Amino acid sequence: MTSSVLSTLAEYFRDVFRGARSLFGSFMTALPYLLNVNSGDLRKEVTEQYPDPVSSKTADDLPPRTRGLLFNDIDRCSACRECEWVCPVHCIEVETQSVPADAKVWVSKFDIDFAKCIFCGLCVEVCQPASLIHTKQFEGSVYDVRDLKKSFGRGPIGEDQRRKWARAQALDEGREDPKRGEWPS
Amino acid sequence: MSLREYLATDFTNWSLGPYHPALPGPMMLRLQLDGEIIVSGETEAGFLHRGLEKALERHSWQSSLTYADRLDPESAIFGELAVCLAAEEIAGIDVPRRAQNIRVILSELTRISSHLGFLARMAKAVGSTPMFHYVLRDRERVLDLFELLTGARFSINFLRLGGVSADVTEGFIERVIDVCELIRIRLKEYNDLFSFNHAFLKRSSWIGVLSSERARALGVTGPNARAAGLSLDVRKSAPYSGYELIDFEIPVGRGEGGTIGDAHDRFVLRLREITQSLEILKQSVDSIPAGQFQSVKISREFTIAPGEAYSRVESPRGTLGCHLVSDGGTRPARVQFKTPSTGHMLTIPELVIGTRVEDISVILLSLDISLAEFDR
Amino acid sequence: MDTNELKRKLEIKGAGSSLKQSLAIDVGSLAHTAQFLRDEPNWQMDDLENISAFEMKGDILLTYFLKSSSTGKTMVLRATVTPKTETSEVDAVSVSHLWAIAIPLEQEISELFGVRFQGGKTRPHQVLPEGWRGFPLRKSYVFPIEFASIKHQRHEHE
Amino acid sequence: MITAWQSILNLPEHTPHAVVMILVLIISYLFVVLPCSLIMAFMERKLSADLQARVGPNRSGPAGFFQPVSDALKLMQKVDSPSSNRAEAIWLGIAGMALYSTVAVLPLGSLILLVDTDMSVFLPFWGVIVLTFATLMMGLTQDTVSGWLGGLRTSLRGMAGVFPALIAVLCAGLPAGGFSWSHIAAAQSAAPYHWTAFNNPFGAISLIVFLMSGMIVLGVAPLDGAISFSELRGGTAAHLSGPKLGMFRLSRFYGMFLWCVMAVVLFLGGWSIPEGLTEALRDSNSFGVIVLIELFVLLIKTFAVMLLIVMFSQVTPRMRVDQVTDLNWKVLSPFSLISLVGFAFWTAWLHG
Repeated sequence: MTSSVLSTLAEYFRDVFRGARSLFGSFMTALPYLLNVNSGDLRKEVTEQYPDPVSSKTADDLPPRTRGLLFNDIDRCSACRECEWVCPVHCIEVETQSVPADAKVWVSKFDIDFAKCIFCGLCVEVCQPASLIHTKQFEGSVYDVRDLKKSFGRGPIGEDQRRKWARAQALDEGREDPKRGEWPS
Repeated sequence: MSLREYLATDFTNWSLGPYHPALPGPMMLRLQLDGEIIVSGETEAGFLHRGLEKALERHSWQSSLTYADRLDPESAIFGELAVCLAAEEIAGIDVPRRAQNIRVILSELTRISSHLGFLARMAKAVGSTPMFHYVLRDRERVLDLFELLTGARFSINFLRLGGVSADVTEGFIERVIDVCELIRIRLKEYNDLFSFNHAFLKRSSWIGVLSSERARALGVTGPNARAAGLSLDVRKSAPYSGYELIDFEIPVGRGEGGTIGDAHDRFVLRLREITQSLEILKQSVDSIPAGQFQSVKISREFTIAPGEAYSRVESPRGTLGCHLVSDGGTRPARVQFKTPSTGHMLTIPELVIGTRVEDISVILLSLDISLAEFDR
Repeated sequence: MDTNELKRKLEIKGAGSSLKQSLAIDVGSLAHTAQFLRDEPNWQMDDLENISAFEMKGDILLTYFLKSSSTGKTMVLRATVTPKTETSEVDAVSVSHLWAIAIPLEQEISELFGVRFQGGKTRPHQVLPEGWRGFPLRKSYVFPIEFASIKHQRHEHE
Repeated sequence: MITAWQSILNLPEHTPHAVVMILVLIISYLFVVLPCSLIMAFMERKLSADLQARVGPNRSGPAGFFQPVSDALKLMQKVDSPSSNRAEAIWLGIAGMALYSTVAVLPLGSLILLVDTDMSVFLPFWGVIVLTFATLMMGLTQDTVSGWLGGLRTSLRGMAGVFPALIAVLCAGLPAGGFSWSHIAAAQSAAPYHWTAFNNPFGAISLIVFLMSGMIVLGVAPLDGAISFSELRGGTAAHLSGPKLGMFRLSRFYGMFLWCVMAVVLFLGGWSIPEGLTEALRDSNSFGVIVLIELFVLLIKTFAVMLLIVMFSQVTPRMRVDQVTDLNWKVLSPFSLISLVGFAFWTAWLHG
């Protein structure tokens, strides 16, 4: 009987000692954080206070391949609609208008609905003329979800554009006097 | 009403969820309590069903991978890898060595990031906020690597049929080695601060004991099964994507804190798995071969020959199986995922019986269940 | 299918890791075959890895992936059930009394494919909301315009 | 003591004693207790942030110093939760009253000893026991599971923690030969080896027991299983909001301040400053300066003790309630009894 009492007593004190030792061990591990002693950047505060550019990442600190908000350079866009087809969430809408044969394609509507976009990067990968790219911008908050639909298209063809084409075509067919409309020298 | 009826006591019915800080995700947990002791528990899920498998059937082969990486948001690459391996097996596409190596690197980095998420949740469940913040701070370094290589932090959408979508930039290899060194130092700090802390031992050892027989009977795989003593690991039993060239050993539960298969064993096992992943990363980063990173250019009319395949992948939560059927069209005919969380959810009613109300969060979070993966 | 005919068929097929060596059996004898494979000493398929279902031209194929933990061999059982109409349920045999993991797998298939497993412990709707008509994973499934008076503005892009 | 205060506040000669005491009570509450509770709240938040590699509050006031004030103001203007019934409000009031009644007994300096009876050391414990009982009843009146379990656990823990604390107080009272604050303060002079904690081998044990049992009674971080947020969402405080939640939180910090002050006075020499200094000041009857110096010495020690408690409570994970009561009955109580026996022999041997 005595051996069992002694062993339980020994176990009791060992348990108390182990508790105290691990309490002290954890305390010493956390102490350097309190005193920031010789820890270089191992133990510095890591809170990023967002709008302040010094302590938090801004657009240009992000790595080159970051998939941020999209931007389409409409002049290079050939309206091949590959991006519209491959997009998993169908958030790109492209519409073109008919133009005279030799003129460049007129992309009247190129809308990306950033409410649906999941920034997967497939459209950028598929775009041959590389006009659709990921910018490193990430601040896309708006008050009304309808404003999330950004449009990059050229809009419907205006009257003066039609007149320009008509004049260009007339020049090709020789019906037009090239000098008309210029200031007399 | 006789006195006996009047004084009769009954169990308290308490249903937790769908949102509750003690639960690993949106699920219901219907408990019968006798005071503080739990008499019986029953789970109900289905709150995160997004119809992923139906969506995969309606999209082309290219964009199906984007949906596959949303199977388990915390370890995105394993959904993609499962679908890629199955599709490549059907279509007979062979993946260049360099792409396989990049896939192994990304898998091990995701495993580390998912296990760090597990450590943070366990620390929060037990109430040690310093450990919680240290772990999340170190996970940021791993997520920076993902952003550097793929452009996104969690849903990286980086794998393509036949390889990866972009090559590894030069600075990436050095950064991976630096992060490995940093995490090795941090692991030592976690052990000093938290893993064998007496109070944490008391909260998690002998709690939620999962024996190896019950683990096998309920179809539990992955770290939870290894902590129970079964050494099941797909990377060893059916190696894929170049794992046969890497030598690493599978850590099995030793039951230092209490017994084999308790919550503390599962916690410490994941720490060992992080060290093992660091080993694998070191070997695969040193031996990355030159060469092509993608063997197939996918256009709009890309189709895969009719056929079916079943691929197994070792995800941080267990064995993830993907049964892919193709009927020769431009879209997968059927994609079915067998997720490890299915088995883990079955163990909850058994592990919860007889424990106290305060132990629920420790048991549930020690199983590392992802509800997004369970409901699909 | 009695046991010796099953034995003869098994010898020919043999177990294979890939799907090609799958053993096609009819639904009725599914539970009996599974019981046999699990308890037979030289097979010992004691681990059900996955039950997956997919629809091929109107009939639903149930695939059972078996694995034996001792010998490491894997085995695939294939059963076919054909529902009468596109929206009617169809019956199959449950194996949840052999493997516990079968319960959630069968629950999901019964809800999304409309395959009723006899003797299974499937609960009412777990994944789909109550009162949801139709089985979503069938090829013939048409998305409802609205459910419980909530409109789905899904404009189709096919 | 009364004449000293009349000269400090230059009140007319014949003001009744009661008025002077009430004035001192109000002054000590407004200028000592309230600011110290707020300072403690700020220190705990800033300290735990520093420990966790975070910046912590830095928006309101220099380095976020007025964060507790802005928290209190924010809580004041929040609407009270509709579900709280009247009984809960009553019991919360009783809990607050029990706790704040100990202000009169607070030993803040030789001149601020308003109630200096022979039993004045035990009076704060009376306040703490009523606080525990009131929290239990508040929990039981809320018909939510977290309220019930939280209330039962708080009473379980509160009642348990008081026993080793009382034994530790006995240890401190033995060498002083009496249980009034003035006796105990007189027994310990400014030099550390005269403090109760260090002038005999058992002093340190009883100090640690006293602090830990305080953490158990008041529910400080690692031992607050009763109101832990992980599964009971705050226990009895789950349904408090607005001013009630503010009062609940402030009373927790005041409880910690009270317990640290008692620990310092009982074991760490309280407000004792070198004899020569008090004599000189008393002769030139500048009592105001005495009060300030004594208060300064006392508060420095209190904040040091409180810093240690916060450090230890941040670092260890939370324990279950049954483990808290096990710790209390199986570890703290035996050790406090051993130190009581030790103190008895030591004082008998010293004075024998």
